[in-house]
Formats: sequence, structure tokens, C-alpha cells
Amino acid sequence: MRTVEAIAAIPMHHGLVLAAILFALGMIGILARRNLVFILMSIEIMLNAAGLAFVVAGARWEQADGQVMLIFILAVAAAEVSVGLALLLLLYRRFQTLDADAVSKMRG
Amino acid sequence: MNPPPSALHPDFMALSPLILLSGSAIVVMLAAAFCRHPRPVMMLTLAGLVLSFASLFLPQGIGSRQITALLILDTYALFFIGLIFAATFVVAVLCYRYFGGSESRHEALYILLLLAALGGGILVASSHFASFLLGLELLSISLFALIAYPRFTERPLEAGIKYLILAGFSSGLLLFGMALVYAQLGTMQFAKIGTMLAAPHQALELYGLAGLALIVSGVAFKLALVPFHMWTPDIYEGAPAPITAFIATVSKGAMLALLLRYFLMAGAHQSQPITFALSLVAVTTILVGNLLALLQDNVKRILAYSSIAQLGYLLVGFLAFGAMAAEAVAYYLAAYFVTMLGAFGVVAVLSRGVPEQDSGSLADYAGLFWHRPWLAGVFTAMLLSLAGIPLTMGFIGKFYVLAAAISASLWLPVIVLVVGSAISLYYYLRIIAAMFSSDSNADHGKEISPPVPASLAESITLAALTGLLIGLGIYPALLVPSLETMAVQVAGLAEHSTLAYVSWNGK
Amino acid sequence: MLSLLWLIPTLPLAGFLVLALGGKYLGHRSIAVIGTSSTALSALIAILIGMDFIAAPPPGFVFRQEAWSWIAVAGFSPGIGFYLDALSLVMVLVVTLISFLIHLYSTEFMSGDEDYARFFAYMNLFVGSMCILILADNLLFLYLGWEGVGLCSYLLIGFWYRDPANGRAARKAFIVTRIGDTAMAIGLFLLFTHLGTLDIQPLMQCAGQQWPEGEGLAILTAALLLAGAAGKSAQLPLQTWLPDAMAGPTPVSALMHAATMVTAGVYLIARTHVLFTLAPVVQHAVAVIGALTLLLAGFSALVQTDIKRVLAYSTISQIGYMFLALGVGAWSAAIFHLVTHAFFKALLFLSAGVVIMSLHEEHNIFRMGALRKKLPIVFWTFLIGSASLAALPLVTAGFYSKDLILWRAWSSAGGNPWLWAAGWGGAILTGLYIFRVVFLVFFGEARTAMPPGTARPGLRITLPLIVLAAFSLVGGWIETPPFLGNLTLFSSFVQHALPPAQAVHGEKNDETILELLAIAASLGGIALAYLLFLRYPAFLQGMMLIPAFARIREFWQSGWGFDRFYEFLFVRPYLWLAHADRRDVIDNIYKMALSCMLRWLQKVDPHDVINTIYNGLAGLCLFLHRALSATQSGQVRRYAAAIATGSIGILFIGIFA
Amino acid sequence: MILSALIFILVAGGMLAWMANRWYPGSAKWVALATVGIELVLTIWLWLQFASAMALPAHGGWFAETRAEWIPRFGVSFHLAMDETSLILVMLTAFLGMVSVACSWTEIQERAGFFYFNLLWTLAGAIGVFLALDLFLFFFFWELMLVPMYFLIAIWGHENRRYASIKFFIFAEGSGLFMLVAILALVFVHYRSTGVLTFDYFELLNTAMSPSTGLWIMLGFFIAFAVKTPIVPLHVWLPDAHTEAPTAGSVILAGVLLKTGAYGLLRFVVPLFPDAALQFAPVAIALGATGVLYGAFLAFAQTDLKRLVAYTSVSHLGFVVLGIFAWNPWSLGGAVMQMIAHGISTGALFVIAGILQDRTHTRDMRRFEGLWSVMPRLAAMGLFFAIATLGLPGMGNFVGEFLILMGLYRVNSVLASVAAVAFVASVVYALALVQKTFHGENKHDWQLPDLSGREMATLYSMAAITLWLGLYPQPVLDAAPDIASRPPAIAVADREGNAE
Repeated sequence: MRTVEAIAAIPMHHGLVLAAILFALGMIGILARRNLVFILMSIEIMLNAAGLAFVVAGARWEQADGQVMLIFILAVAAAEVSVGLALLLLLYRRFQTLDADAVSKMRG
Repeated sequence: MNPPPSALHPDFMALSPLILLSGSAIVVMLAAAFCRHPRPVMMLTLAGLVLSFASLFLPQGIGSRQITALLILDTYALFFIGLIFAATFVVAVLCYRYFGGSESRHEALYILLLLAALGGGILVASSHFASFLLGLELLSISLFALIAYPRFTERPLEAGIKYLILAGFSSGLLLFGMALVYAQLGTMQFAKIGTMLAAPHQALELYGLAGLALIVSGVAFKLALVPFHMWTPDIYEGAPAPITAFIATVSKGAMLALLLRYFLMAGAHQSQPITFALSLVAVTTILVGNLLALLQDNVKRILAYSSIAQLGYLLVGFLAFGAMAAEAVAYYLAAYFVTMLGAFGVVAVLSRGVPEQDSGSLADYAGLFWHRPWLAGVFTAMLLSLAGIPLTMGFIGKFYVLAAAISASLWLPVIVLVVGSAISLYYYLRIIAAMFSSDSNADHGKEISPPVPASLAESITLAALTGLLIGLGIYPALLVPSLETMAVQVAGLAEHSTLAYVSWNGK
Repeated sequence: MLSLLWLIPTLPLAGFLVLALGGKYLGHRSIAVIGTSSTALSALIAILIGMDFIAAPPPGFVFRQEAWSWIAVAGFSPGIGFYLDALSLVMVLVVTLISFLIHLYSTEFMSGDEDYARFFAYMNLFVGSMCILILADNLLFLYLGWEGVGLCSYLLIGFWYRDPANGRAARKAFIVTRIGDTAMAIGLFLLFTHLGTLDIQPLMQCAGQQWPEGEGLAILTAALLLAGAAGKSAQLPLQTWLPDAMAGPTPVSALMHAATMVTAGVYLIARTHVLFTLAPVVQHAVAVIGALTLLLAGFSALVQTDIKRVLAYSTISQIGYMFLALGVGAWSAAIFHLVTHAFFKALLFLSAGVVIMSLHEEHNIFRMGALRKKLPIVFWTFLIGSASLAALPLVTAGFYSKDLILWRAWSSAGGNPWLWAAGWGGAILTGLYIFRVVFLVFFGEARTAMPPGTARPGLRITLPLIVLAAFSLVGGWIETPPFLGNLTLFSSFVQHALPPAQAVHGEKNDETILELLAIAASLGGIALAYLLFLRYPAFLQGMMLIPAFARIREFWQSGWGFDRFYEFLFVRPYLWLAHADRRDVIDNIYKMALSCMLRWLQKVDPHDVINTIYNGLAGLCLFLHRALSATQSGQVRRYAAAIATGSIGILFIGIFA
Repeated sequence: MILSALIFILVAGGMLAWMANRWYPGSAKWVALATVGIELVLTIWLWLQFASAMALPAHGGWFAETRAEWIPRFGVSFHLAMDETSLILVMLTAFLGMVSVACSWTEIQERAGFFYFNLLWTLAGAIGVFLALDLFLFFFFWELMLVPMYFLIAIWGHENRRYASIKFFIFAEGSGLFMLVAILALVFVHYRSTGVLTFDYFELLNTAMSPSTGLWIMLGFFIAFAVKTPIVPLHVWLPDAHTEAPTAGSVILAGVLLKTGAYGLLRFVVPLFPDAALQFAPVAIALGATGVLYGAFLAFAQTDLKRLVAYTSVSHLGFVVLGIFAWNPWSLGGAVMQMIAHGISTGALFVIAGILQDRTHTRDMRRFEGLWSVMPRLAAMGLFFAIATLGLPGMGNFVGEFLILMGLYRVNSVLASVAAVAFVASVVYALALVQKTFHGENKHDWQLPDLSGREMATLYSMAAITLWLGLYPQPVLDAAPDIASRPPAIAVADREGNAE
């Protein structure tokens, strides 16, 4: 009980702000980094920020749903990263680079 | 204890299409593992799809059915699931020879395809953030692999990476938005969220609003609405043609169906900002999509931009809200499915033999009508349907959308729609004119590789699509009554009048 | 007999159809037979009908015949119908008779032409149309004939189509007369709108009942009809086409541009005289126009060198006399002059045609001379025609008709001394200019050798000349002034259709004095011509050395500068505008936005975008297309940025809207 | 039944022609000829039939009707009906169909099957437009006939065909969409006031609406019809399309497709929105008068023979617009007459231009000159139709123009007089045509065969019809809408009051 109360005692806004900061960091990472690996990592950060927000929200409503969602998100993120890394490998083999801007043969 | 089949749990009955599809995905996976030959695998896939499609008609008698908090399987959902399955069927047929037929080992493709279809089905039926997330990601992740399936070639790879990053990004937005909404409202069920939002006294706090906005952004990305549209041409161009057809239809259609249902449920038209934002998006989408296509020389990109514009038209119908809107959107979506599948089907049939790039450039289509009249005829029909010319489903669809929009007095979007359609004629005609141009000496020099004839399956599929396009274009009454009941049902949840076209009484 | 009336226009039209469709397969002989016999038959029928009409006049001196109902819409029901009264009978007799004679003449005159069939086809079409014009019982049907003769005029002026100048003259004739016709059409709209019918007789009754004298609408209608009449009859200010119309073959000039078609305006005014009576202002304008035209044209005729142009101006001038008569209310005098003029002017043209033919298309009278001996018959006929034109007293028809007009111009209610003076002056001019031609062409010394081997004109040419000459002499004896027997056969006959003229000014004595003055004028003119052109030609040559005179002469010769004036006022601007707007200014407006866009685009894109830009709107679209395409950079981070921006945008809308 | 047959014969004939040409090359034209022949015979039979039926009173103006449910959801039905106006226009369509098959006989050698398919489908669409009495169906046919027409221009057209065909299609389709919007708006206005969702013409006839709504909806219709008719600021597609189209295409475009626009004004704009049309009439009349003069003026300026003829269409159809918006018995009779007469005379001029182009490979009048001596028969026909075009009495065009202006005079005497100036302007361009093409010396040494028997038969029959129309126009005049029997007529009496 104590622990629950302890977590519940943390105002929800604090948690959300933290999640938002993480989210923003991830977003900036995607926009600013050129290396595709970093971009993938930034996506992970964004997804995790969403997961954190779910947990915080779940805490507010005292439901387990938030945590369930976190687990879903983790699974999804893992799948996504695995596919992503596979593609990156192929990409590197083909282009000899991981520069996101270089991968822009198609345009217009 | 062996319960007789009739005693199966009704939920189980209702879920049978999705379950059957998952089952066939597993069977195909196993088959692919043991029998490394594409033909039986494809057959199995098709069989699975047919079976699942057939099972759609089982739960019909049960009517609207909520299965746990996660899924709702009513006629509305079933209609779109059916659409998705049918589209997947067509895509599977198109894939077989496109990816090299029996000589190549592309069995895994079908697994991915089935999974993606499953994702789409779940998406349509979802009634909860969790199922939404699962359906969406199932669809997206399968698509990453599908797009980059010819993995040693440049463009598909580039397209795959781009889609991966952008879809991941948008998933992030979507999920964060969901989290915020959940934090505000304490529920993840759409229906409840809808009723809460519709309740007049409910005022969202800032983060709740932000959550909604992020969700809308995530959805808009999938639908390729302006300004979330930029990925579309690149992905469409890079992806193998049948997969492009899949993206254009299943992935967009599933999302739109979901969106429509919950917009109706939430009574979102009562919210000024949402209608305003949506009209703005619709208007810009129509204009931008059409303008971008104008001088484009790559047919796949033209179709991509065209599909952006088409979504804009759909959104105009959407804006009308009410049963009429649901009907219009459903019909338009069906027309759009048929048309896009047909159009990309033609591209796919023409593309084999060119490994690196699908036959995309407009020059490849010069004089097509004179050496492959049937194919060109089908393509022409599809393009005319996109342009909304009578005798095609596209015309009835556009008519439906306009009717819905006009009945709701949405004059600005209507005018933009008209202007956009006028602009769009230009690029459709460019393709058609190219196909009918008679520069026979120009294409004599070009015939390096003799055209591969379409396989029987492909021909039948394309013919069937064309037949459907024209048949339902001439006699839409075949489809309309079922749409009508469906629409009334889904809209009836929000408004309990049988003829709830619009709220003109309030005007 | 009267019931054969419909055959009068139908026969020539049938002839036209046969010649037009089958002309290619017919020989010269059968063409001539068909062409001439159709008009001969219609002339014969006209004569028979005329005799019948006089012998046993139909009730009210009016005979009507309707072939079928032409148009019937809500009360507007003009028929294809014929109307015969004294006026139209006189006209149709003159027209068919002269037509027949000229057709006969043409069979020989045109025999060398490759388009023999076409010529007779057109001529027959003309006769048919002219008869329709005369016999029509409603104004719309009359308008059909009216336009039909205009068309034939165009076709025949431009008959020798190889020379563009002929084409130009033909088009000028058609366009200028069409200006008058348009006014007339508007007049018809007005008449129907306000009176509810276009049938001539009911219309006239209606107008008389509904409109008081001086009514605005009546004035307007009469003015519009006057414009039509002035166009067709080459009166001021639409006279410019007639001299150019001489580009056609001479029989054409004789038939259409002298005897018949150009007098249609006179006929129209006489036919609708009620309207003019209701609009005294316009009627007075008719007189003034006539007076002015006869003087202006007389002066122009004086200085022409082309024999046919002299005759053309003379025609304008003589029709001016008829207008003068109409304007003063001397309806029957006008028609009388129309008849006599038809004979002597046709005679003059036909004779001139022989002269021209004999000299191998020589038109310039200063290169002729001394033809009296070589072409004796033609000399005599031309002389008779000239005398009649110059109104040589007592023996010529022209004397009686012109005299009557002068008297009416003085004495009628609408007449006044000024009008009389104009007519009198014109009489001097007439004698002067026509005998100038006579003296230059037939007297003096030969200035062009007549080529040897020129065949003497055959019987088919001389016969019509002789017949016409006879008519020019005796035709006037049916209407004589009081001091010469006071015969009024003509006017009393025509009075069945036209009201008699009343003398209000002037006594009986005045008439005699005025007659004497008129005789003096015509004799004076002839004498002056003798002095100036035969006796003392050096005098005039000396005069012409004075620049002022030379300039006046030039001015007169060019028809008082009307052509140049119109050229500057209408033709040039129209041509210029047409040329400027060939590419359709509205299309250009759509392309306007494009031009600046284009320049900008060319900087951006060196490709030839012009081919792909279709118009201004398209230019705008293209501009937007380029701008938007630039956003599709293919760089995934930019795309992500767009998504981020978009979601922030939606956030803002959500919060602030 | 017979009405659907009129459409489906052409549809089936088109398909058959296409198929037949695959099996037996060269057979397409025979199939096409047979099809339009049957069509023509049918329409004439109908006409005779109805001419005798006319003698019986109380027909309500409608001869035949076909009605079937189509899309009950929207109250859309397959509703065809024929009154005199439609009948006469259908006859025109069938006749010009015959002409266009005849004039394509040797001109079209490549892809003949597809050509006749498109030709017949265009005709089918046009007949559908003339017969449809359901607004949805009307729009359906309206748009449908454009596609084959587009192909006709785009595939068999002349050098600049792509530009012309796309311009044509975008103008026509774009404006058509405005009409669709207007149709829907009208339907929903009707629905709101009555609770019945229907596209049926008769039901919509008396829809009550506020004046401003009526005006806006009417404008939607008007734009579509104005583009097709064409009315002046929207005419720019026409010269290009007419010039670039193959002969048959030009004939059908000028003779039939333009009429659909005028027919739309006549059948829909004024009866559906009597008040709005009355309010709008001065503008429309002014536009019509502008068109009359502007078209005549620009026709004179052209050097391209087909372009000249194309601009004359602008002028002539301007008259039709005048006639329709003057809306009294005379002007309406004139408008119908003008539609028919213009169809024949302009069609014939296009046939002549096509023959010339076929033999000389140019349409530039500066390169002709003096053709009279080379091909006298053709030149004579050219002269004949030039004269018909300038509105000489005795030919059909005159009856039309005269009645229109006479009716218009009652409504607006000033504009009627202004429009009458076209009598002069038309002479200018028609004679310029004759002069530049046929008269003059044969400087370019053309050696060309004169008309063949087939061409003569075509042109002579058209000439005969023109004369017949000019001398006995009554059957056509009777075909004008009888405004007394139609409920929402603009009261002539009112107008008269205004005019004075």
C-alpha cells in the first residue's frame, strides 16, 4: 500500500512532463540526427516516452491498463527495431552509408 | 466435453474471420517452412483468404457484437474487413508472377501479406487503444518488410527505410497522444471516450487536447493527409507495385473506417475546431494532391498524388457526418479500393521484366492501347473512375460524397472538390493521352524486352475489377442498400433517427 | 388567268434550279433556251395577267394568292403569298419584260464565257427573287426577295471571280446594302412588335389607325425602312457601292444596277407609303436625300472616265429623282420615272456594253470616239437613251416622267422651291454628263482602232436594243402634262394602289412656266455638252490645268470622298481590330496571368515549359506544382519535420480555435 | 421502350463496329452506317408517328416516356421522355450521325473500329442528354458523351490535338461538376421543403426556394451550359476543339454537342428557375449579344478555315442564347430553329473544310484561293453554305435569327438592335470565306478532284434540308417549347410591361 501511495503521491503532471521531455528529445533526435541508427534510437525513445506516459496515466486512474500498454509498446518497439536494423544492414551493404539524407533517390 | 459447433461461443463465431485468417497465416508460415515452393503457398494463402471472407457471412445474424473491450464486430466492421480481405486477395494474386512466379522463392511474402491483412482487420474492428495499437503495428511492421521485400534493389530499400522511420515516428505521436488522452479521461475505450467528449460539460485540459491532436496527427499520417502526405509518393514509387496497391487501399482504408466510426460516435461535428481543422485539411489535401500530380512523369507517383487527393475527397464526405457521410465514405472507399487495385494491378502486370524499377515512367505507356488494348482499356477505365467520369464507380462515389457534403451545406469544400477534380483531369488525361498516342515508331525502338503476357489469374482479376467498376458504376443499387443499413446502424449509435443525413433542422 | 400569278417568280426559279444543278451537262444552246425562255414565259404571263387585270379588275383592284403558310408562331404568320395590285403589276411587267430582253441580249453577249450556265442561273435567280420582292404580300417575304436580289447582285458583280478586285466590289455591294437591310430588319421587328402583323395591307391599315401622324414609332419605323431603301437604291449615305458594282458583266449592270434591283428601294417606300405619310419628318428626309443624291451623283457622273461608271452615277442620280418624288408625296410620279428610267437606262447600258465589247473591254470614254459610223445601230440606240435620260422634250419618255417630278417637287404639299431647284439643276447636269459621253464616244476622232474582224452585233443584241429604244421614246405618252394633252393613264391606274398627289402650291400657269424652265434646263445641258466636249474641248483641258479644278474633279470622280471616309471610319478599324484580335482576346486574358509567371518559371526551369502551359490558370497551377514539388525533397528528415509541424499546427487549431 | 432503344442501338452498334473491325478490317464503317441508318429511320418513324398523334389534342407535349427505378436510395430513376424539342434534336443527331459517318468514310483509315465506336457512343450520349428527364441521368449522359468525344479529338485530330482535346475535356468536365453541385443543391432544397428525395425533372419543377438560393443554383447549371453552348467568356475551348477534331468530330461537336448546352438552358435553366432566370436574363442576353458579335467578328479575323467556322458557331449559338432568355414564343421558336439550322449548315461547312483538308492537307485559307475553277461543285456548295451561314432568307438560319431577334425586340429593343449588327458582320466573314477560299486566281496550282458521289450526296442532302428549313420551317417551329402549357413560364406580359 505504501508504495502505491508513494507513487500516487507523485503528481501526475510531473510524470507527464518527464514523458513529454523524453518525447521531445526523441523527436529532436529524429529531426536533427543524420545517422539512421540514431534516428532509430530516437524513435525508440519516443515510443518509450509514450510508454512512460501510459504508466503515469495508469497510476492516476489506479488501473493496470497503463502498464499493459507499456508492455505492448515494448513488444512493438522491439519488432520495429528488429526489422529496422535488418533494413539498415541491407542499406549499408547497398549504399555504404547510413546517412539519412543520402537515401533520397526518389523525389519530386 | 466436445461442444457441438452450434454451441460455439457466439464471440467465437463473430471472431471467426480474424481467427481463420490468423490460422491461415500460421499454416502458411508452416507450409513455407517445409515446402519451399511459392505456388502451393500462394494457393494456401488464397484459400485462407477465401475461407476467412466466407466466414464473414456467418456472424451476420448476430448483428453488432462487442467482444471484450477490445473488438467490436458489427456490420460496419465486417464490411470493411471484407473489403480488406478482398483487396488482399487481389494483391496476393498480383504478387505471384510479379515476384517471379514459380522460379523465385518469395513464399515469405504471403505470410507478411496475411499478417498485414490481419492487422488491417483488427484495426477496423478495434474499439480500444490496445487493439488499435496492435492492429496498426501488425499492419505497419509487415509493411516495412513487404515494401523492402526485393531487398537487394535500391528503391524498395529506400522506400522501406523511409516508411519505417516515418511510420515509427507517427506511431510515437499516436501512442503519446493516446497516453495523454488516457491520462485525461481514464479510459481507453473509444466508445467511452467518444461519449465523454460528446458530453457538453466535458472540457479537456491542455494535455488532453494535445493528446487528441497527436492522435489526429498519427492517423493523418496513415491517411497521407496534407501536411502528413510527403511519404506517399516516395513509398509508392519505391514499393513493388502490388504492395503499393496494398498500402494505397488496405492501410488507408482500415484507418479511415476506424476514424469515421469514432468521429460519428463522438459527435465530433458539434465541435467547431474539429470541423474547422478537418475542412482545412480536406481542402489543402485536395489542392496539394492534385497540384503535385500535374506534371509528374512517373505513373506511380501520379497515382500516389492522386490517392492523396482522393483521400481529400473522402474527407469532404466525412465532414458531412451522419449516416449519409458513412454511406458516402463507405461507397467511395469501395470505389477507391477497386480503382486503386485495378490501376496498380495494371502497373504490376506491365512491370515484370524490369527488375530495378517498375514501369513507372509515362513514356512506358506510350501507345499502350495499340499493342495491349485490354490492359490499356482497364487502366483507362480506372483512371476515368479516379477522375469521376460516369459509367464507373468513381463517378457514383464522387456523386455520393458531393451529395453528402451538399446536404450538409459544406460549400467551401464542395467548391474546392470541384476545382480539384477539374485540375485532376489534366494529369489523368496525360496518362490516357499517352496510352492512346500513336507514335508507333517511338515504341518500336523501345521494345527491348517483349512484353510479358499477363497470367490467366491476373487477367481474370483485372477483368473482375473492371467488371465490378463498371457494373457498380452503372447499377450502384446493388451495393447501396447494404451500405445504407450499415450506415444507419453505425450512425444510429450517435443519432437515433433513421434518416439522419444532416443537421439541417438546426440551420 | 390571275391565278397563274405564282408562276411569275416560280418559272425563273425553276430555270435557276435546272441550270444550277444540270448546267454542267447542258450545251450553250440549251442553257440559253432554258435561261431565256423561263423569263420570257414569266414576262408573257405577266402581260397576260396585266391584260386580264385591266380588262376585268378583281374586287378592290387587288388579287391575293397564298402558296403556303411560311411561319406561324403565336400570331406571327407571314405566308409565302403573292399580292397583285396596280403598283406591283406595273413593276412586275417592267421587270419581267426588261429581264427577258436582257436575257436575250446576254445569250449573245456572254456567249464566249466559260461559265455560261452559271451566269444564266444567277440571272434567273435574280429575276425570281425580284418578282418575289415585288409580289410579296408581307414584308418578311418581301425581305426574302430583297435579300435574294442582294445576293444575286453579289454573285453577279463578282461573276468573274478570278480578279480579286471584282470580288472586292461584290462584297462591298453586299455589305453596304446589308447595312441598310439590317436597319430594315429592325424596322420589321418594330412593326411586328407594335402592330402585330407583317402583312402589308393589314399593316398599313393598322398603322393608319393606331398611330397618329408624327407618332414617334412611325418615325422610327419609317426611318429604318428608309435606311433599307437607301442601301438598296444607292442613296446617300449608302451610295458608294453602286459605282464599284460595275465590275460585273454589262447585262448585269443593265438589269440589276440600273433597271430593276436598285429601284427596289423606291418600290419599298411606295409600298409602305402609309408609314411615310405618318412620319412627315422622314418623308421630308426622303426628299432631301433624293435631292442631295441627285446633285452629288450628277457632279460625279460629270467627271468619270469609265463609261459604265458614268451610267452608274447617272443611275444614282435618277433614283435620287425618284426619291425626291416620293419625298414630296408624288408616288405615281416616282413610279412613272422608275418605269421610264428602267427602259432608257437598260438601253444605255446595253448599248454601252456593245461599245465596250467592240473595243475589247475598253471602258475609258477618252479612248473611244467616232463610233457613230462603225456602230450605227448602237449609236442611234445610245442616242435615244441619252436623249430620254436628258429629258429631251416631247419625243422622249424621260421628259414626261422627269417633268412630272419637277412639277410635283414644286407644287406638292411636301414640295418647295429648293427641292425644285435641286431637281432643275440636276436636269442641266444630266444633259451635260450624258451628252458628254455621247460626244466623246460617237463623235470626234477615233482614239482606239476598232480591231478588225470584230463581228457586228447580231440580232439577239440588236433586237433588245431596238425594243428598248422604242419604249424609251414612246413610253412616256401615257402620262402627259396638261398643256400636252393631259393624259393621266398611268397615274390614274396606279392610283388604285397609291394616293394621288395634290398640288397645293402653284397655279396652272406656274406649271407651264416650270415646264418651259425644265425644257430649257435639259436643252441647256445638252448644248453645254456640245460646246465643252465637241466644239471647244481645249477650254476644259485648260481648266484642268488649274490645280483647284483638278482637285475638285478628282474629288468628284472619287464620289465625293465617301469611300475614303468610310474606309477610315469603319473598314480600317475593323480590319485592324480583327487582325489584333485574331488570337481571341479572351483566350489571351486567360493566358495573362501566365506571362509573368512564365518569365519567373523560365529562370527556375530551363526546360521549355511553354509547351506544357495551357493558359493562365494552368500557369498558376504549374507554379504551385513546382513550389510543392520542391517540398518533395526525398529526404526523410524533412518529411518528419513536416509531420512534426503538422501536428503542432493541429495542436494549435485544437487549442485556439 | 423505343426511347431506350434509341440509345442502346447506338451503344450496341458502337461495340459491334469495334468488334467487327477486329474480325473483318474495314467493316466498321458499314456497321456504323447501318446503325445510324437504323437510328435515323427510327427517328423519322417516330416523327411521323407523332406528327399524326399531334392532331389529337391533349397530349401534354410528351410523346413517349420510359421510366424505371435505378438508384432508389436517391430517388434516381431511369427516366426518358420525348417531346417535340427532344424529338427534333434527336433527329438532328441521327442525321448528323449519318453525315459524320459519311464524311469519315475515307478520311479515317487507322483504327477505324475504335473510331466508330467513339463516334456512336458520343451520339448515344447526346441522345441520352436530349431524352433524359432525370437530373442524375441527364448528368450521367452529359459527362458520358465527353469521353468518346475526347478520344475522337485526341486520337484522330490534327496537329495540335493533345492541347485541344485536353482543353475541351477540362472545360466541359469542370463546368459539368458545377452543374452536378447545382443539381444536388436543388435536390436537397427540394428535399428540405417536401421531404422527398428525387432527381425527377417534373418533381423538381416547382421547387420553392429563396431568390438568392435559386440564383446560385441556377448559376451552377448556367456555367455548365454556358461552356457547352458556348457563351462568350467561356468559349475559348471551342475554336481549338473544332479546329483540331477530325471532320466527323467537328460535325458532331458543332452540330450536336453545342446543342446540348442550348438544350440544357431551354429545358432546365429557365423552367427550373423561372424567377432566377428572369432576374438573370438581362445578363444572359447581354452575354448572348456579345457572343453574337464577338464570334462574328473573330470569325472574320481567322485564316484557318475550320477556326473561322468554329467562331461562326460562337456567333450563332449566341443567337440561341438570346432566344432562350428572351423566352417568348417567337424567340423560342427561333432558338430551336437556329439550333437545327446551325447544326446543318455549320456541319456542312465542316464537311467542306474536311474535304479540303483531306485533299490539300492544309486549312490555311491563304493557301487556297481560286478553288472555284478547280472544284466547282465543292465551291458551289461552299458558297451555298456560306450564304446559309450569313442568314439569307430562304435558308434555315434566317428564320431562326429573325424570329429570335423579333422576340428579343419585345424584351429588349436596344440589345436586339445591337445583335442585329451581326447581320452585317456575318456577311463580312462569310464572304471573306468565299473570297479567300474559292474566288480569285488559282495561284497555287491546285489540281484536285471535285466532289465524289458520296460527298455530293451528303452535301446535297444537307443543302436540301437547309432550304426546306428556310421555306417550310413550321415542323421545327412547332417543336419549340410551348410556353403556355408549361407551368413556370416567364410571363410574357410582364416582359412587355418592362419593355415599354
